[in-house]
Amino acid sequence: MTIPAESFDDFEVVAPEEGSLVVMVDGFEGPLDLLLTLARNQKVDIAKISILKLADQYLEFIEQAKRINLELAADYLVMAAWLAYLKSRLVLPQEKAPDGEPSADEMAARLRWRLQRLDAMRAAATRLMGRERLDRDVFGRGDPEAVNVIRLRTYKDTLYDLLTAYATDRARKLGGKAYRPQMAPVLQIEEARERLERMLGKISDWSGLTRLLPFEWQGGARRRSALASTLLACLELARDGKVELQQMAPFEEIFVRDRAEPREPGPDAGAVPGSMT
Amino acid sequence: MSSVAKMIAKIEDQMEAEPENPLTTANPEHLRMVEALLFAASEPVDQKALATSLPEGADVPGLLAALQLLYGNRGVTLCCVAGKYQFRTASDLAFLLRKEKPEQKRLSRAAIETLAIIAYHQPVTRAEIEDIRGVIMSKGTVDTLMEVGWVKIRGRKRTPGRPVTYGTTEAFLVQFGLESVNHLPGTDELKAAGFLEAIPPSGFDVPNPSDALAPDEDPYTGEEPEDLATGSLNLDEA
Amino acid sequence: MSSVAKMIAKIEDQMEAEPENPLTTANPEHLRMVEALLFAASEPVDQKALATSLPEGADVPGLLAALQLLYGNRGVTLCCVAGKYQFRTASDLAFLLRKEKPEQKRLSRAAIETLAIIAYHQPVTRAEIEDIRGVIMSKGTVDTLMEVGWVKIRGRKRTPGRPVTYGTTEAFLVQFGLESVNHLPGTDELKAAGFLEAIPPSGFDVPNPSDALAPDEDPYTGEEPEDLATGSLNLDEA
Repeated sequence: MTIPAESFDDFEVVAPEEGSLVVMVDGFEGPLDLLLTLARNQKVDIAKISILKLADQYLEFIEQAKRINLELAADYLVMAAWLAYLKSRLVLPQEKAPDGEPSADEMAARLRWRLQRLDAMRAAATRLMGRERLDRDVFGRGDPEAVNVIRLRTYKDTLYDLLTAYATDRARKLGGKAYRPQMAPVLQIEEARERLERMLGKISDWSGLTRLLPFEWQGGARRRSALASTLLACLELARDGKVELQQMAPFEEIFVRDRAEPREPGPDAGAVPGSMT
Repeated sequence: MSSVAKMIAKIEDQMEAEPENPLTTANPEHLRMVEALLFAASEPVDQKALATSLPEGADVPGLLAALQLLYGNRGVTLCCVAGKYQFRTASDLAFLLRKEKPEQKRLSRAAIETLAIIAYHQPVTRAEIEDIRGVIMSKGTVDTLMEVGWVKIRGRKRTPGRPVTYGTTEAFLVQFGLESVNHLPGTDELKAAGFLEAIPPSGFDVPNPSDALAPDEDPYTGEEPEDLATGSLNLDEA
Repeated sequence: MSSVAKMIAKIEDQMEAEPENPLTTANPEHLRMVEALLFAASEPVDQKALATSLPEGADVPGLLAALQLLYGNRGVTLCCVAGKYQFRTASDLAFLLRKEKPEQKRLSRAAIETLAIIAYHQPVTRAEIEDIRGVIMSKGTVDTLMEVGWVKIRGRKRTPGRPVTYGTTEAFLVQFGLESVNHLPGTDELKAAGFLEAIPPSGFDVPNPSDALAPDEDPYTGEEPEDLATGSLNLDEA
């Protein structure tokens, strides 16, 4: 069996050779393409094609392919099975179609329609590729003239910038720096409290107050200021019910813990002499 | 009378016969400007860009119509592509110029068919293309078309899986000399025949190519979201 | 009669007046070909190259002469450069092929400081600016301000070396939204607006800038070489 391939100008169709089914299958773009080629072979309008005859031709093709142990892609076989089913239903006297299933004629019509549509789209593709194409059939200006770009520069500087520049420049030249009072080395209580609040939830169980001081406030007067402010901040937080404090004896380390933490006995279990909660 | 004289006489006749002829009403200085602007440009130019370059109040559509008449039967003609205007050599002179340009890369048959389907059916999903062609699209087909610059991803379809939809680009219109996608050849016939309608819901239908995955073929579960989306669409439609 | 009609009539007159006019004798098909070839060519083409592309026996010089006439007063003209031919935009339309690209910039810190000093202390010499800023001014700073158009040379100071004096321009007032230079805020206003500390350093006084010529200033006439004058300024005042 030979199946003549349609030759399109732009299509690279592998012409099927006699007896060489491998080449033939390779030349088709899937079962629908094969069916369309077979349909064209009937030399009638695809709208009026005999689906029964078409199914026979397709099944014969598949048979031949099987006989020479040609491996066919699964979708060719699925189509074959479907066509065999359609054929059986077309041959049998018209019965009522099973529930929700279209009649055999409807199925045949649908196949015909799909073949027509593929055919129409192929024709459209050929027409499209046959159009006059830029740089193949028609040409634009070969030596386009460059457009000269002129930069329109605008400045964002405002009077504010001008005055700032003037005031700071003049002030710097004349007086050096503006007056800024020297800050005493005091850690503000508000600052200490904010810091502690940030640490809530990160404080591990009972922690010594001295271990909670900021690193940069470690020496001399700075440390004393930090300690005092942090203690006051702790007291405020304890008052608000956010932390618990305890101290074993006067002047000993004060321990802090987050009240949200599960309660465990303090460093000295049971006795909480200095509890300030 | 020589044919050049005839050509000029013909234009004159037109102008006398129709006082409303664009050539009669066009401002000749503006005409020169539009001519210069379009001649100099390497790309098609739209009316808005022309209007900004021309003196205020210039009748751009009228000027373009006049130029189109003036270049009607010349070696260079004024074309409207992708809604923009460009001078191009007359198509009947292709034989003269073709040899000077290298032959363009040939597309595979599958790519050409896919391009046509995308052009006529856009926005279209991969599953819909496969339904029309009756075959699973090989991975590279759309990639090739996108690489050439003729096809782009337009969006996603509001169906389960939200598959991406494909459409053609402006470069496609420019390449094929089309004013817009509505000017594709034969659209009316295809529409009348119902071939451009959305794919009807398939009941017990001709086997869908996507349902028939070959044993040696991987389902579309690729890392690209578009593949995944198209894959799930088929499941939903099956 | 519209000017397009006139243009065409003029070509026709030429053709009637001179039977040997290239437009009368030119083969119109060949004319179209030359037109297309020259349009599509990526560089100027010589007569020999045209002759090989055209049908045998085509009168290349006659065709080129005809084309040159046809495009005589159009937006595009046929130029001959070094014996080669190419289409070029008519030279009087070159302005159309310019594109303006807006660009926003800010002055450098040194430039805005210098500008402020010039604005407040005008008329001011280079040496005076350097004295106020406490640094030697780089050569480009005033040049930049003059290029932008905010600073001008106002006159010359009646001191040894006759250094040029700088002042601000009309464009400066427009840019900074000032009615006149007297409207620049004074010390108290600067303070109130927060530009200055409550207690400015001692000696901080804001001069009262004026456009009017200072008593020791001569109007700038530019007859003396400006570079020399500015150059000698530092030596004289140092």
